[in-house]
Amino acid sequence: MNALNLTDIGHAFLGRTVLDRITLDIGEGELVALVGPSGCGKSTLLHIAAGLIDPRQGRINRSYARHAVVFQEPRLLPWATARKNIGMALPEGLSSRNRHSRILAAATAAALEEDDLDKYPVQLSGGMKQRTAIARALASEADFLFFDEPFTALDPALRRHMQDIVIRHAGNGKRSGLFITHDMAEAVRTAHRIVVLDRRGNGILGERYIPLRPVERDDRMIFETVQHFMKADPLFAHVEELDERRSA
Amino acid sequence: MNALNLTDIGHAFLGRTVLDRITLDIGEGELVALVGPSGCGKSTLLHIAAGLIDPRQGRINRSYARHAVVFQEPRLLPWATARKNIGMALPEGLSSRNRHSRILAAATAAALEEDDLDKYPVQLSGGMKQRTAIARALASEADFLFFDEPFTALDPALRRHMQDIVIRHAGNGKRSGLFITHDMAEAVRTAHRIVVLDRRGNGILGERYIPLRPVERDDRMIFETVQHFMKADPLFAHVEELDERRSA
Amino acid sequence: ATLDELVLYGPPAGPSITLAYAVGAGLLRDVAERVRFRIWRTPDEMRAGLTSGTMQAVVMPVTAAANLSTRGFGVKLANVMTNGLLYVISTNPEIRSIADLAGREITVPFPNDTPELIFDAVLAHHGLAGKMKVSRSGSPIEAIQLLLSGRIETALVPEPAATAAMIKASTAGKTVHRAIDMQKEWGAVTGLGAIMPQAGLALAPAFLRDHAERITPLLSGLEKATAEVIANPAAAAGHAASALELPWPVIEKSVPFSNLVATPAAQARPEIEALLEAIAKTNAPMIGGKLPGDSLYL
Amino acid sequence: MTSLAERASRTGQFLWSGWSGLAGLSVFAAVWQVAHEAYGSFILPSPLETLTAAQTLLGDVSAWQLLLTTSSRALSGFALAGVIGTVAGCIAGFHPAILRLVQPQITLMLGVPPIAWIVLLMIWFGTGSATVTMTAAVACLPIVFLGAAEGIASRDRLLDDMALSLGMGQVRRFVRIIVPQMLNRLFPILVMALGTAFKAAVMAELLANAGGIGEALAVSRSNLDVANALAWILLSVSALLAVEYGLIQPTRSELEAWRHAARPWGVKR
Amino acid sequence: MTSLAERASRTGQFLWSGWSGLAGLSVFAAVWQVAHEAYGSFILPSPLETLTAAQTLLGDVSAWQLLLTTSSRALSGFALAGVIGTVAGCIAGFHPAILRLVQPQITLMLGVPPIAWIVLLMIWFGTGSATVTMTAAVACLPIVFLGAAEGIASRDRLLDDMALSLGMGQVRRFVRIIVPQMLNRLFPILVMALGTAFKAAVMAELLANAGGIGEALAVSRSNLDVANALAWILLSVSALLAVEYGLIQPTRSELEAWRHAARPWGVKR
Ligand SMILES: Nc1ncnc2c1ncn2[C@@H]1O[C@H](COP(=O)(O)OP(=O)(O)OP(=O)(O)O)[C@@H](O)[C@H]1O
Ligand SMILES: Nc1ncnc2c1ncn2[C@@H]1O[C@H](COP(=O)(O)OP(=O)(O)OP(=O)(O)O)[C@@H](O)[C@H]1O
Ligand SMILES: [Mg+2]
Ligand SMILES: [Mg+2]
Repeated sequence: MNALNLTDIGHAFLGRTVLDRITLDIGEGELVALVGPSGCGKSTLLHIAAGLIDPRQGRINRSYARHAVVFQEPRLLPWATARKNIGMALPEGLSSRNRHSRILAAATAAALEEDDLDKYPVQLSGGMKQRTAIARALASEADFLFFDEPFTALDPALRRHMQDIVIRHAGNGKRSGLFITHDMAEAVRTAHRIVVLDRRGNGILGERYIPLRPVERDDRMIFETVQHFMKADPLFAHVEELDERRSA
Repeated sequence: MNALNLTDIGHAFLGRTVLDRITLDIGEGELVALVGPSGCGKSTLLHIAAGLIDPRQGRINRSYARHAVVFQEPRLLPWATARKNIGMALPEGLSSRNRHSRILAAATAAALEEDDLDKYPVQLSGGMKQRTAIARALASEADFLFFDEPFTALDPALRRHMQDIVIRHAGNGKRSGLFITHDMAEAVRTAHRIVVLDRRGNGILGERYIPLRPVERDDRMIFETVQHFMKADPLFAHVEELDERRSA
Repeated sequence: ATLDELVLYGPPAGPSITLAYAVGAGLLRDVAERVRFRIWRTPDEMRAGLTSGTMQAVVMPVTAAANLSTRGFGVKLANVMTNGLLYVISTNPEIRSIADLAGREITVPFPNDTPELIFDAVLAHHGLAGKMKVSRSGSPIEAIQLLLSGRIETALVPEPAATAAMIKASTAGKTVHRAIDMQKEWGAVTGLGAIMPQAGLALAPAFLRDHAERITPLLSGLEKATAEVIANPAAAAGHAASALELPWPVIEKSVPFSNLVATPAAQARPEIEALLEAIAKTNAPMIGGKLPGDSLYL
Repeated sequence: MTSLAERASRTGQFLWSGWSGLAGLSVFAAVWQVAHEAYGSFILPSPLETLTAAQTLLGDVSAWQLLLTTSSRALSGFALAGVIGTVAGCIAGFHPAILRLVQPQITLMLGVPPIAWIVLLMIWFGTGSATVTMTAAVACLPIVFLGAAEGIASRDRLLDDMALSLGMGQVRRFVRIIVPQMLNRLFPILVMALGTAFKAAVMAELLANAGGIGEALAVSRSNLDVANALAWILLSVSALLAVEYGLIQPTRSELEAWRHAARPWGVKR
Repeated sequence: MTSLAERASRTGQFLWSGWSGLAGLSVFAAVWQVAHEAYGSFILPSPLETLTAAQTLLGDVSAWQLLLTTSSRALSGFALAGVIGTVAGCIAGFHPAILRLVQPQITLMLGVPPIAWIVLLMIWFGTGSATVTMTAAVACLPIVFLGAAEGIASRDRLLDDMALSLGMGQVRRFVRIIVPQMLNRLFPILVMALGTAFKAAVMAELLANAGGIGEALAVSRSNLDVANALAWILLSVSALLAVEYGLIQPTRSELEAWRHAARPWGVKR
């Protein structure tokens, strides 16, 4: 059974069509990476899938219980400390001790230090804001995670660490996710399948399954797969080449 | 002569020391990449260098005429269209025709399409916002450019394209820049020199000159340099390894 | 019908001294079990009181009574309680008569209301219209403030404000003197004597209907009270000071100049009509557009 | 082209808002009618009576003059307070120390009824336009001041830095970056200030006998001519509504065009 | 711990703001003294005379009672308007159609002087506390309403989406995400509303002869006791200042603690 079915989705902003005839199924326990050039409608599709935008047409079918979203911007409450921002995701009725430990667990997973938790968003660095937003999504313990370019402000070490968390999230076969990224290596490292969106949102161009389970992939395999996709696979041509895109 | 001298810079926010004894010189025509783990104080240092924060101690010496900054967030005026946002950087007294053509040139350089220019920031995708901010900086035709993780929201093709623009900016030997990035390949591709900041902002850990002029580097050379830095150079250990960092 | 309680309403001015005294001295015991006196300050209060029925017997300007009557409100004027309390006061001792005002400035409160209209009529009578500067102030208070601070010289004010101004001035070491008695001037205009029936007791239709038998004791009580007040202003002031919320010396000293009377309305009809006609000439809406008929007079 | 179409759509939207405003007013008129029927003309004349009275008044040129007088006084007071309040508010917004210094005085201006100082105004300016204008200005000033100060103080400082980094001069930075943010806060408050200015002007005319609608109102009141009094108030409110919907709201919707862009159809709240 | 230290620093800051407020008031008193010397006691008693008169008044228990009466009327009016205005404003903020429908009525409430309808209140509620409270409430209501509506309408919708994506229920979303943003806009406006409530209460007492400071003021005026009249006004303003600095401002600075975090020393404006 699929965790999420998007059938024939179409959307337009103020008359300008952004998405057209998009059909995408995400299986249970599957992590799908969505790639496509900037401005092609990835975020819009994610918002539609997460129920934040009503699409102009098409059907959405969700069979998971709860989801959480890491948005492209951190979207933190400016008046609340990082701790409170993370706590937002927790259910109301939690005991304060339970609450504290879940916040701390999520923060640690996102490599936030204890004394950063008492800072307000304005006091956080760009990467810390992003990690707070990630921690908030992790704290919710949702079984479907939407990620919209979540690790762009992180250094390579943190990025790898966070990717591992995502891999583990989907690793037990129960939880799924949709992962938007521009970093092909990241997509190849974490996802079961890469889906490429048309540069005008005009349907899904195609998809590629990545061999092996994510935990089993090593750096060399990832590098070579990326090289192959970028250099040899026509599906990725317009992601990789600006000239290709212009002539299209 | 150096374009920018930072001597013995130190800064603290609300009593918490963020930067300490940072000395950094950037030569004329030089592009320096600044790397370091998230939250180590890179943005703060850039703000100090650009004169937006008064440091607690240290001296700053600038010998260039004008600078422009691409911030970590786009910082667009929400009430102005992309066109007007880019136009912000132009001097007041420009003829409207001149103005138009300079805006268009900057937008084209940043791969923005004509009809995106009439959108308000809320209507732009994450990558478009970032490109508008870049176009704004480019339009100012400043001779020193500060970049704070400028290409994080761009797809590989655009990213390469924008990197080429940066390389060309510093290519004629007159203009310089400071470039913060987490992407080692980006740093190796564009910069003359990579400077590594301590993970607690406690001085500059070290620096590495990259061989060849940026325009002369090819993908293989870049890949191998990055591999060497990451795997073999102890200077980058704490950027690359989370465990390394924790034990530090 | 028995009347458990009657509340008499009046403005904080001369005629209310009589009311307050009558209540305080127990002269109205025949009228109702309990009689109280309360002041009203704004036309809004009066409007609300009459409409909601809380006000049954109200001292009001004769013009207001006429207005209500011509509008078919059923209000009747029972008596006239003052024969006028308008005075010109001045810090300039040279001003003694209307003629002295020529070429000077005078401040008049309540534009388009009785004081200004009377004053205009008097000026016209003397042929002085347009030969002096008449400026206006909202209420007598502002006029007196300006007078005492030396900004203006002459003002037309009613009692007890005139007396209050004079007392206040003397404590500040200045002299304000009562320059012109407008009642006398008015008498010269009308030829009916120094009588300017400014205010009287008006009775609401409900009172007239339900308690007609109480009117006679009420009026005779007021007549008696008037005589006693005039005879002994100090005693009257003792009763009225707290009710009117005015200092008792002001009340005591203003009694002789307030021309307090208790003339039955029907008897004062010629003087009332002379006044109303003069007003109707320039501001007919003030009395409801036309002269009231018999129905105004009890 | 697009801008023309946009403007047309905005004008349409504006007319539509005027139309639904009228609908709202007729609900109000219905409530008024009910109250009239409960209490009679002496307390509250019916809307129709009032309209008729207003029409009769307007048949006379002098009524138009009074209306013009009061409106122009209220508007000059509003403009005066607008200018001074905005300037002072901007300064206070930039310097919290000044704001702290001035705040109690603002409270004072807000909380002290005009009768306390109208005599002073009458001395300084006589019983004429100037007194009324000043009273209206004093009534609006604290409102505008607080709005402007708040607008400046709550600005997005990141944008300031951005402008600074582009080497924009102080004046340009102020005009281009800060003023739009301030106006965004100030405009709803200007609506309040305008209403307050009209109210204060009418009350000042009433208190100081300074002509205009206020004095006409005072005369109608002392004549117990309630229909006329209400008609005068109706006229002053109509003038107020005309100014608000003819001036403030269009300017505002012009300035906030970008907000509409943020709310396309199909986006869930 | 940190929170304790922070609170202490905030209290310190608040006291400091009170202190500089006092400094501001003494500048005001100096101007007052100059005006007094120019026009004399009949127009404007000196600050000292007024203070003495106020002290004498306060020697009497009844003055405290009057002060209490008026303050409690003004505060209940304020509270009433605060509750109704905030609720109605929130609804209108969420539904622009309702805002359009109600906007002219708000203008009406703002622009119609109380003398137009105080008679109605006197008939409905008699000449007592209720009339005064209602007048104060009517005066504040449009201000609070516009503030709340603006606060809701200008909220950051991205945060709404964020909350929605976390599966927060409507109530929780409203309380946690929207209310803090609204309060940020509403608080400076509550300061205006509070001042307006006090002014309106005093004026209503004066108009309706309904006791309290307003009536005492009318009596002092008709007694030509200008110093006393001013003393009464001084007392009412003191009550207003006490409420503002004792209640509104502390609550506000509590809610806006995060703003201070954004402005550490050393950061250029
Ligand atoms: N306005 C501020 N007030 C208090 N602390 C701040 C403020 N700005 C930054 N900091 C702190 O300074 C430190 C460095 O922040 P900075 O933004 O310079 O990091 P960075 O190196 O740019 O990180 P990133 O790569 O995540 O953007 C962080 O610990 C941050 O919490
Ligand atoms: N609220 C909006 N109103 C109008 N147009 C919009 C709106 N949001 C997005 N768009 C348009 O929809 C298109 C797709 O935007 P979207 O944010 O989905 O792109 P994206 O694929 O996420 O790009 P990026 O990789 O740069 O984040 C863009 O052309 C954008 O201008
Ligand atoms: Mg996106
Ligand atoms: Mg940074």
